[in-house]
Amino acid sequence: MAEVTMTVNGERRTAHVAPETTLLRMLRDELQLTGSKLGCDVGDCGACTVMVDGKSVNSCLMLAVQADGREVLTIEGLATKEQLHPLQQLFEEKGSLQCGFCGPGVLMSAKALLDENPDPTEPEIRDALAGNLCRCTGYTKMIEAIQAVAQLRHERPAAKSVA
Amino acid sequence: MRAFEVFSAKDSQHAVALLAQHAATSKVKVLAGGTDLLADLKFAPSSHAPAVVVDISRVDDFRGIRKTKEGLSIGSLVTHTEIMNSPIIRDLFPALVDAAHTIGAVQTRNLGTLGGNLVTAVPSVDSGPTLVALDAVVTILGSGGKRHMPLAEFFVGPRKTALKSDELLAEIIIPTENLGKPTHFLKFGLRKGQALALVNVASSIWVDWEKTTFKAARVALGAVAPKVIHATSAESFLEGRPITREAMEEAGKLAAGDARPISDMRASAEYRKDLIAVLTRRTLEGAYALAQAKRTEK
Amino acid sequence: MKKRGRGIACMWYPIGFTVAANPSAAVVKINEDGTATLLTGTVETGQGSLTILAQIVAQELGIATDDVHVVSADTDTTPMDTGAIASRTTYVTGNAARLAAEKAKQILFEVAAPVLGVKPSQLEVADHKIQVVGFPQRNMHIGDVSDRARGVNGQPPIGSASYNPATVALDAETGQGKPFATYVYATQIAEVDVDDETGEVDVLRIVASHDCGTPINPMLVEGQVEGGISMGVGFALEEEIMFDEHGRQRNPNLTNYIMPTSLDMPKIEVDIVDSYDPTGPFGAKGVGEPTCVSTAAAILNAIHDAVGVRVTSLPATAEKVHAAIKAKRAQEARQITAGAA
Amino acid sequence: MVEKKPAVIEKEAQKDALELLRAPAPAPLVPLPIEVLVPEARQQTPAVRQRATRSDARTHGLGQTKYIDDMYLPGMLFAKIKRAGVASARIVSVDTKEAEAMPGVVAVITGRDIPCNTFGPSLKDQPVLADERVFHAGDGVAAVAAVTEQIATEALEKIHVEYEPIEPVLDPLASLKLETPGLHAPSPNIYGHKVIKKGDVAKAFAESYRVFEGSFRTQMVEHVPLEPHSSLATWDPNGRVTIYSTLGRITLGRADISRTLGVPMSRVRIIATIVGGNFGGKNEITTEPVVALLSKKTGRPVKCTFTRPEEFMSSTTRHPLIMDYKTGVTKEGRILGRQIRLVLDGGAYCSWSETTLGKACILSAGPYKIDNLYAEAFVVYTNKTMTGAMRGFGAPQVCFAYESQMDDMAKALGIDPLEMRLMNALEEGSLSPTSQKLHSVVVKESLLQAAERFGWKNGNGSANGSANGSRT
Repeated sequence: MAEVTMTVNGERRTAHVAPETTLLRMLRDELQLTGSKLGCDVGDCGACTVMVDGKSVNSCLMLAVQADGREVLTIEGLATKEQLHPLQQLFEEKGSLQCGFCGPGVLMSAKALLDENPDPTEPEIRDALAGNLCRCTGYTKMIEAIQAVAQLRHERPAAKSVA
Repeated sequence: MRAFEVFSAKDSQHAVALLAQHAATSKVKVLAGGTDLLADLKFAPSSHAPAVVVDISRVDDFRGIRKTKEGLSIGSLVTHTEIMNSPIIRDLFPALVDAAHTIGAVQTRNLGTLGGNLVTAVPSVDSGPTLVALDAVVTILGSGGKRHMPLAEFFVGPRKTALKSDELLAEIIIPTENLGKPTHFLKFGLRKGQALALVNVASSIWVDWEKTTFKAARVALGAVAPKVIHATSAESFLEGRPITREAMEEAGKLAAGDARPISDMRASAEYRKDLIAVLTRRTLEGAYALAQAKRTEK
Repeated sequence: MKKRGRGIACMWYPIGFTVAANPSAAVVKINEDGTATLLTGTVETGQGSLTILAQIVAQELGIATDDVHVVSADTDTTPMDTGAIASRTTYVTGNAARLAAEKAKQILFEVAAPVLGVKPSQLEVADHKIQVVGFPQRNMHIGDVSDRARGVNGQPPIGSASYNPATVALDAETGQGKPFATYVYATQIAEVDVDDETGEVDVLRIVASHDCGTPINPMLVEGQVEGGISMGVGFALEEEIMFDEHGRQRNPNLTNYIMPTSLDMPKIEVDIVDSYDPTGPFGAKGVGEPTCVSTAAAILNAIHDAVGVRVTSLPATAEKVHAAIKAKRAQEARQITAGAA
Repeated sequence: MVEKKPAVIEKEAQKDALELLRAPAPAPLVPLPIEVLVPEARQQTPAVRQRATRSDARTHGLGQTKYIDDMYLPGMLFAKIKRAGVASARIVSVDTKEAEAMPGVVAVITGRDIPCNTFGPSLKDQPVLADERVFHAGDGVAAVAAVTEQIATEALEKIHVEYEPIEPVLDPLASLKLETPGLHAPSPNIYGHKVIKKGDVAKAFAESYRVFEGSFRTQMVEHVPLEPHSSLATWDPNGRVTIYSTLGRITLGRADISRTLGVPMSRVRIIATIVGGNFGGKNEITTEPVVALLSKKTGRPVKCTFTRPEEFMSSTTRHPLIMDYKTGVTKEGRILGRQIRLVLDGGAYCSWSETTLGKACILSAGPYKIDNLYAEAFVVYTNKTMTGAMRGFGAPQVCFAYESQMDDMAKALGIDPLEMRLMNALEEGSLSPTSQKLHSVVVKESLLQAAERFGWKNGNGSANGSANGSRT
């Protein structure tokens, strides 16, 4: 067994896992963070997307031991107790999610995109979501919501620093 | 996944030592970005499962993109995202940026490494053709020390490289004489996002501007032979030939002749040959357009 | 070279099962504060049916969507429902839910009528109130009426109902009859670019004009259409389960089963056709399945328009389109030769 | 007094600043409140036609929606199902001893352990786990419950099944001609047949200006819900089982589960949480009886979630169709008669084939006024993945055929495709192929609205131009 310590959603978390445990399994089984989903387990669907040290990754394609000492952000860390993240707010308002299973991964990909590129073009948004398969929505209302969040930053420059 | 032990290497020497230590007695796999390895291991039968995984993802001396006296050195652990964001690569080899961009999606590009991609040595390896077209050389590190070889020879066959069981791919070098060589890469997949290549082609050319002829033209083909290959008849045809659409068209046909594709569930061999002809011409057009643009810049 | 083309396709699609009974039952309870609870045996599988049902019940009771809580999909606690299938939830379960709400509402009318000094038949609901038709200022808050129903009349306002679409069995020999209660209609138009050297098809734009009767929730209708189109794009161009000669699947994974990613989807423009079905809840029919019906046909017609080839088997992969273009050129060449001779 | 006040404030401000310096770094700025500028649609009356947000939108966005695979009960075991991997065979023997002996394996069952091993929405031709005969490669033959998913998966390799292979039938046209007995003897191989007959097609063709013929084919596709099938069973001491399931139809699912388990319906409770996508693929039971039996055998809750490959191989798919169309038209483009023959590849089991057959046949004429029609449809068994309910029940397939032919006819007659459709479209009060008088018919309205939005009459989309994006 390997001891893995990482910062998850701002908190230090430690778990003892078998060496072959993926980050996704550790998050779901050990830390009870079931927001990240297992849809294919081989990196095709993106439902397991989380951020590690600020970059979006497929948590099913990373061993937990590889994330040792790193900073992990999952869907559970996107909102504060007081406030939804603007992406969550706009996804809700625009009806961007239907069955919702791909949602946590899509939101993390969108968050990673906006962190790097606060004002993305539509093709850039499509490129950023290409690793997240969705069968319900045709991606249309997700893209609209991400554009709306970007637009929000124009209207409220202060929002830039938080998303 | 089936149980295995993980040994994490601190640096390249440690990585080689771990490999040498475990390869003798157990089935060992090397973990870099993990995007190919872990996907492979998830549904692997017991006969394919490794007992030991050597994790080299924290080996910092395999990172970094820098100019050296040999040329441009790209560490094997450089991720596809890092290639896309590298100012020096964007400036010298936009084709490498394009090639990296066609790999997987953002998440896999953030994890996946150039070295890891090359070491898979699948015939459709997306990083392969551009580097082969640029006569890239690889540095291999093992218990016996360092050795170099052309990338084209590093690929031995489908999923086979020249690496010995105690060796690692350390870096990829694009030789000095090819720095800034106009290159163009095209991949044709079954869809736009997360596409696997039916074929991929890269062409690099120098232009003799006095005669407007091709010089040192290289055409590399992926997914149409057991490994990435040079389209040698196309290359020799182009040498010294005036740059015309007809010449590029003819080179395309020759390249299609050089290809030895198979038919599989993704496409027939015949279609792959047709694509090679078209894509070769288009990469030559692209490389020439880039050459012209670079010349105007100066 | 890229060749631009456009293609149109329209369709019709029924709501509910073919002749076979496919009932839904529902229970509506109006709470003492004027909110309501709907019990339904249908399942939320992503379409948004629970939201639609809440809107239907809310409409019937004159309250807001947020005021209706939906309890669903538990065989111990919810009434029988044929389920999330056959684009039937809005129409069949919706009708059942509306009828159940109407029955519960009737109890409120009977409680409010003597207080407001009118007959129950003279009452209506509007904006959380029960009011006299034609005299909206004579009203009571629905919560007050509901609380009174419980506390004074001793008759908690609960309604239950079921609904089964009206059909007539088909004649065994000729197939004549009335297999479905109602149908929806739609048209989609696709715009594509076809690379005439590689056969690659880029779907650039899809315009979709769908009938669903009254759109209970236009946002969710759009979502259904957009999602259905993505399934249609995959059906048209990419998706196929392949088998080896032994009958085993060759591509049972998302690596080699090619479904559309965000980069493969075109710009989608959705219009909802003005329509009203008197047999549906508030004129609604349904929208789930029909959204994916005409997409492939529209795209294949657009390919035909762009490069003049008719691909007769799906999916129209780049390879298939390329082969058709090659065959067409070879034929044209033969005709020229034949004409010259 | 007046002058003193600012001084105090300044002093306090200084104190605040000092305290601030000593304080730990402030927490990151929380997002600004997003003002909802329009009143929230969910709170509006009347409720119908409101763009109300979904009741599950917030939990979805927060990652708090609990799907079955997110549920863990105390002591829960994980089940995995061994798949046949051969398309057609007789099962000679199933040896589970080695798997049962593995540490961590708690129970193993085979097809012989299923109390009533047949189910299906119309024909009861499907086993929970194959016992004597394998009809497609995705058939389950045994199941394991273990303390971890990994152990359960590894145990599958230790189950040894001996098969006697039978030549599989893969081509539906070959299956159509197959001599009886068919695959599921004594049942016939053509397990569904439907005819819609109206008017006189031969006469209509004779009177037609031209008769067009075309043959079209479609492929097998998968629903690909992002959430794989999953179920979790747990028994209480009164002999009552609760099954959490991804079923989209719990009432009929309960009937099948009760039947296969041989337990009264009153002792079966099915709870479907929010399901992560259905599209028709989750309309019949899959793993539910398996987890229920394993749970009964072990006395512990048991969960089984499909792997992605199982999702493809062991759930239903869309019927491939072979469609022959023959249509007679006037010079002006009016359709006089149409003859259609549909062959549906029905896969290994009936599932929802009867419904698909019926809808495909009824809808195959298209949304057009056709007085003379003969449509005939067959569905046949093959040894391929079972085909069943999928969004559209045969409609996307026949629409591809009738709308492709419509364009071919319009082109040959020199008529604009939009005009040709408008000329033939169903109208209010039109009679359907089954002579049903139709109401609320808006084919023409939808055609005109789409054409208007697209700019059809302005020639949009017909000019050559460069693309916005490309795969190359």
